Amino acid sequence: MSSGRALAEGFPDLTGLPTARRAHWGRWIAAALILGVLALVGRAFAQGQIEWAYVGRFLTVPVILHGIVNTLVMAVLAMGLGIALGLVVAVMRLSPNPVLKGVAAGYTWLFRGTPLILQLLLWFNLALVFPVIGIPGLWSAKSVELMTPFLAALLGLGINQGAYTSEVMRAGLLSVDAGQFEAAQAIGMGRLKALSRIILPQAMRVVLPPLGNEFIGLVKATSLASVIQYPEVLHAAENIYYANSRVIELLIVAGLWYLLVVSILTPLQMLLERRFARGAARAGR
Amino acid sequence: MSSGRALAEGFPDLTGLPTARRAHWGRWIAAALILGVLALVGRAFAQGQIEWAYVGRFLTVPVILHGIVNTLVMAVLAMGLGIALGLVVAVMRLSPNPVLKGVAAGYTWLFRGTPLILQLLLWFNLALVFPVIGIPGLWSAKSVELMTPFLAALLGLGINQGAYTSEVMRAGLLSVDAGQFEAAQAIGMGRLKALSRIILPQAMRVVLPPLGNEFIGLVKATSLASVIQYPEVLHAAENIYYANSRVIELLIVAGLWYLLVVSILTPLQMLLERRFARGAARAGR
Amino acid sequence: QEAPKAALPPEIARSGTIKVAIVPNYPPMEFKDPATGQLTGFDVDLGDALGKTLGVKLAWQETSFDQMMPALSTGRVDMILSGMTDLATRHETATFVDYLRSGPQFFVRKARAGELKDMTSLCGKKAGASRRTSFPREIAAWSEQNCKDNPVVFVGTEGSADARTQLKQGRIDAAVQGNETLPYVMGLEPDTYLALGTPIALQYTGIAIPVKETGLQQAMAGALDALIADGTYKALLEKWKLTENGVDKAVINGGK
Amino acid sequence: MSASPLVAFRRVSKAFGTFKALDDVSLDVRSGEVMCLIGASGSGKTTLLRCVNQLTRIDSGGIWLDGELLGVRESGGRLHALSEREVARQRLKTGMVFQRFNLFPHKTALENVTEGPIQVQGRRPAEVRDEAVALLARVGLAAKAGNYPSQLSGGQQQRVAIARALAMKPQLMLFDEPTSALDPELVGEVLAVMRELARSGMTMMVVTHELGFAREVADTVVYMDQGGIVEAGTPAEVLGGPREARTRSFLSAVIG
Amino acid sequence: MSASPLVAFRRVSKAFGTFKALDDVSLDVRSGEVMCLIGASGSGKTTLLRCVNQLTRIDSGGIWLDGELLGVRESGGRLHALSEREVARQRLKTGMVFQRFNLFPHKTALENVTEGPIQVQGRRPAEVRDEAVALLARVGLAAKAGNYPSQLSGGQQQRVAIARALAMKPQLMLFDEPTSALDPELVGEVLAVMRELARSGMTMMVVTHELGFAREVADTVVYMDQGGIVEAGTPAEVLGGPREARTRSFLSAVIG
Ligand SMILES: Nc1ncnc2c1ncn2[C@@H]1O[C@H](COP(=O)(O)OP(=O)(O)OP(=O)(O)O)[C@@H](O)[C@H]1O
Ligand SMILES: Nc1ncnc2c1ncn2[C@@H]1O[C@H](COP(=O)(O)OP(=O)(O)OP(=O)(O)O)[C@@H](O)[C@H]1O
Ligand SMILES: [Mg+2]
Ligand SMILES: [Mg+2]
Repeated sequence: MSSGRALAEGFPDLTGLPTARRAHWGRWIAAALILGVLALVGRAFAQGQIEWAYVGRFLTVPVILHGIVNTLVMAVLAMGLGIALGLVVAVMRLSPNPVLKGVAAGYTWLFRGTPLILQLLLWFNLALVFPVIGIPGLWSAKSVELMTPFLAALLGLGINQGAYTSEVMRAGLLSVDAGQFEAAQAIGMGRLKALSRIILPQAMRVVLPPLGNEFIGLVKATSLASVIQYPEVLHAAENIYYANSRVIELLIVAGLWYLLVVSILTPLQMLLERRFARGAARAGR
Repeated sequence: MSSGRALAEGFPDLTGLPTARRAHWGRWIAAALILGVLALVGRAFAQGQIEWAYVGRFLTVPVILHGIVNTLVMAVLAMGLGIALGLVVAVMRLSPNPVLKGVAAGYTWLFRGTPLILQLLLWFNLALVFPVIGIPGLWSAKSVELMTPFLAALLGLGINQGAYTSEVMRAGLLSVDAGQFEAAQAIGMGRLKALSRIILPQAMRVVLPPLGNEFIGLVKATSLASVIQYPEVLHAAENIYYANSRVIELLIVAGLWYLLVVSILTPLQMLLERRFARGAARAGR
Repeated sequence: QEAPKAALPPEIARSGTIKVAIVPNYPPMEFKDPATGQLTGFDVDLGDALGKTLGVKLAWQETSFDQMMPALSTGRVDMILSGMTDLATRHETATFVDYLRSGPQFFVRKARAGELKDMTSLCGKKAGASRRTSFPREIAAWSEQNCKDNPVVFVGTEGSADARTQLKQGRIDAAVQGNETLPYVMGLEPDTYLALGTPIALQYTGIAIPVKETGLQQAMAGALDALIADGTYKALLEKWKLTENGVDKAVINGGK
Repeated sequence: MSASPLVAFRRVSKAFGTFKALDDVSLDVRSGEVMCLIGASGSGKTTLLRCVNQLTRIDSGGIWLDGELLGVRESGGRLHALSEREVARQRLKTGMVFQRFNLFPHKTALENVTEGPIQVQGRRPAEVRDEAVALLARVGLAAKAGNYPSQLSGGQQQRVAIARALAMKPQLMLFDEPTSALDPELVGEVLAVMRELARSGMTMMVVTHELGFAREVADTVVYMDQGGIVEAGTPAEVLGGPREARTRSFLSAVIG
Repeated sequence: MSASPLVAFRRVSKAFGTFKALDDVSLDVRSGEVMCLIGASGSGKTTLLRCVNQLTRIDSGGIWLDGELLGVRESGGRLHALSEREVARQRLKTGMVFQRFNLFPHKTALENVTEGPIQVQGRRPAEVRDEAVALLARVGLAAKAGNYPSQLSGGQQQRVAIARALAMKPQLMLFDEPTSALDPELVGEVLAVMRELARSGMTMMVVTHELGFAREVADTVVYMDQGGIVEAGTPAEVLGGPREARTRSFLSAVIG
């Protein structure tokens, strides 16, 4: 290329020289160290006082399999309840009515502020407060009969989850452009229809990633329901180790199952996210 | 105002008429119903088989106070460890080295995927795997002596927290404009200095709100450390109800303390957030 | 008098302390005084007496039930003295020096005394007990023998306090606890509960010591025999209302 | 002006806080009339349109559409606000086109058009679909029915928005600066659709800065300033020879 | 051209994927020279600057700054990349001003300027502060030292950015379209500072579309196209009577 100016001498042409790639010694040493430590830890685990035979034997016994099914059933149902509640509460918080707003804020505060285990125990032991539940004159039932471990776990986990989900939902609703609500109103939609058909599907994009995290958290939180005799996988593992004293081995069995479930959920979440990104591909806001 | 055109007749002047405010019956009825139900629940709790005298008596006994202090100490220390780890892991995940990247991703996957209680028990029972810990020839100690409930709880909670925090940190680092890193390089800063002085302080704005949530979660998760005898507040409450059978009452005591802590943390978080919003007040991106 | 002390493993003899796991959730065997937070109970008194006999101090290590056996395996503690039932399934990890006889016993709410008069009236009813114990199996065995095709429905609870909470709500009809704990529990909430019939099985409660620590086992057995001989043991039984449950002599691995 | 107007504003005022966005406005829009509203930013043009569509509620005065008082009912010398359902019904008489399009991003062009008739008017999907396809063809987008808004240019999006509003068969179309968010080369295609719509006899209120369009298509041009109507008349009167000094200075600035 | 140039590019190439952003560029910048780079978008101007500052690493050829080869060391017939630390040291010889300012938003104007000298050069804070205040005064912002970037206009921010670069006492200042992110009324104040800087004898490479500035201040104007240098010479030569057709068509398009 002609630059129209004479160039100074004394600067050699380097184009022919090969460039030696700089070895990132530091990085590779760090990586090697980490791998080494991992290998050591692995070896120690294999050789330690943990009897892997027990882990293998109990990994697929019926009680454990039944437990993991129960865990999943509970997590799915509680998440459903949590999403429904979270949605209602999020809408309440955004409503102009101060009472609804206050109740919604109070709900979030109370249930996020107290340990889940306490909530589970309170639901399970509701009969201490309400021996009988019902609509006076119409229908009533003894609370202990109504409040099975299943129902208590569902209420405890679901209502607690609702408090967290309401915050996620609120952020999601706020993320949708206000113009969308006006456009829905302009074609004659009421509040509810606009919410369900226009606002929510768009909010899902923002809501799904944190909701995925919440669901993974909930799968693990289900283990707390073992204190109220809900037969989830940790409960099953405990029952086995109370009998045979193989505490760590059985906990590893439960841990492996949780790990499997979480590993399956992550790609599922991706799929759902792609589904709700419909039309947003190149929105380029 | 003159419009320059004659106006059609037959449309009365309404400006004099007062407008009756539309009563939002639906909303107010909903609110009244909710308040009514709350009142009923409150009354039932007051009259139920819960002995509030016990709640009052045990709310401030030394063991419980000691427990809540331990809870807070552990939560703060574990959060510190979690933040340090989370930061390192987040930086590793963003590094170009595939081994570091893989190790970081594996860490997040493993510790987010397994129940915390399993992690706590494994740390506490590390002696099953490593009876003796040390640097060969230099120093060694029996694991059981080293791994006190305090240390096991700290490692278990902190390392688990690190897995969650790393994701938060990663999002925070990514949120800072790439131009900031270039500007730091342009004035001669190395990677580390740019990270600590330029990138991190800006990432804090994005990182703090989720970190606040994580910390509240951690305060409550500390209760799991009671299985390895860390004397936090739930453990203290349990010890009391084992002796006097006042299960629900003592759980309510613990719940009230948690609620108090969480209620104090929220405004603290606001304060910190304001501190790190320095200079961002009217950035108006 | 010198014999049991001589059997102590050298390491313990040197340090002068024995580390003992204890789960203070089983009054009157062991619990924390709600007023003071102090560890107390029969096991605590017995342990201290044993220690005195052996000339060592007992270092009590509070732990959780799930954590007791691992603590023994990892050497975190030297032995467990925490109202632990001597079961054959546990002999793989521990050898038991038995110091009490006890038995799981049904109890019900006094309010339902008219309806639940004797043990067989529990057939077809719900009975709860801590799932951490051997009681589930014993209830099943008893039901098998006495109820035939109308068996007792077992409900596993998180512990005996939880079982009582459920009994109070009427979630279960009867609860089962070791009979050594019943007098204390009934004293806590007078006029609430009623024991039903006799214990449904006989078990030993023992000090769990790692299988290979034979020296410690001998020392403990010897010390216990000494306490039985000099009357200290009897006094402790009386103090904690456990006279029904005493043994005549230390038993090794008496459990089935 | 013998026939009753389609829209009648009488002494309409609206304040945001202390700021008067509309100040005692009275105005008639005849059936079939195309009215262009011009004026500086903040003069109240958007607010006027939004009041017809009840996205904004007026403070005092009255707006009649097709003989019906909007948003309130008079009874006993007081005005009573209508329910949300009644307001939604009244909205169906107007179609609104927004400056920023506001298409539903998660629905295709066709779904955007069919959403209202199917979901709000409850009409048969098959029938609505056919009409929607015809409408999209009318705005020149027959080939884009399956595209999502993000796959359309700004001009195409705005034309879909017009089709969406027309699908509800409104008596009055409201346009709020329909071209001002568009790149210059896309303005023409939207104005062409609006021109065709005006020719078909639709009553239209159009807020616009496109004076050429106003001159060519409008029956009436209304100049607003500070929440009031300063001048209204034929394009020739208002744009050609404005009587008011404020109008003149505005026009010279815009054309300037 | 007897004195050795401050910057020398020799056969520099850089590709992003298959796209050649710089294609065999050779160029000298003398000490004290003000060089303006012009050219269409994508012609490689930014890339050229970034290679001098080593924010972008070149593929082949060499760049010498103050006699030192940048980024690599030659030994044994091969080139060896320098360590991060050495690169950071070489960067200190240049100061960079970005199009989008890139001020540190969490630091005040003064802190932005002192950050480098204190943190990187490790100089005494008190001394650095005094210099920084003087620098801010030089760019006309003495009164704004305590303001955060968000409290400054774009033009003020860019002047702080210039002060920040000058604080490191560089031998060469690089400007990448320093005024093109500014509102027209703010461009002048930044150009004034640059003009003053040029007059003070600073060597400068300036990518700009401000042909007026180039004509007035530049010693050399370089026109780039498709990653190569098409024409270089005095402003009169390149802007007044370009030899190349490409340059002519570019200039006529820019001047419009
Ligand atoms: N929801 C609101 N809250 C407060 N003020 C408002 C609101 N909507 C409009 N305003 C104010 O009312 C005034 C009139 O607004 P309007 O949008 O009607 O003006 P416009 O003539 O459409 O102007 P433009 O050409 O900028 O769209 C403006 O000053 C605006 O700031
Ligand atoms: N990091 C990168 N990765 C890929 N392509 C790049 C990168 N940086 C620059 N390019 C490409 O290299 C070409 C030259 O870019 P450069 O920024 O140097 O142009 P420029 O002359 O500064 O243009 P402008 O006036 O738009 O700033 C462009 O086509 C650009 O897309
Ligand atoms: Mg407007
Ligand atoms: Mg550029």
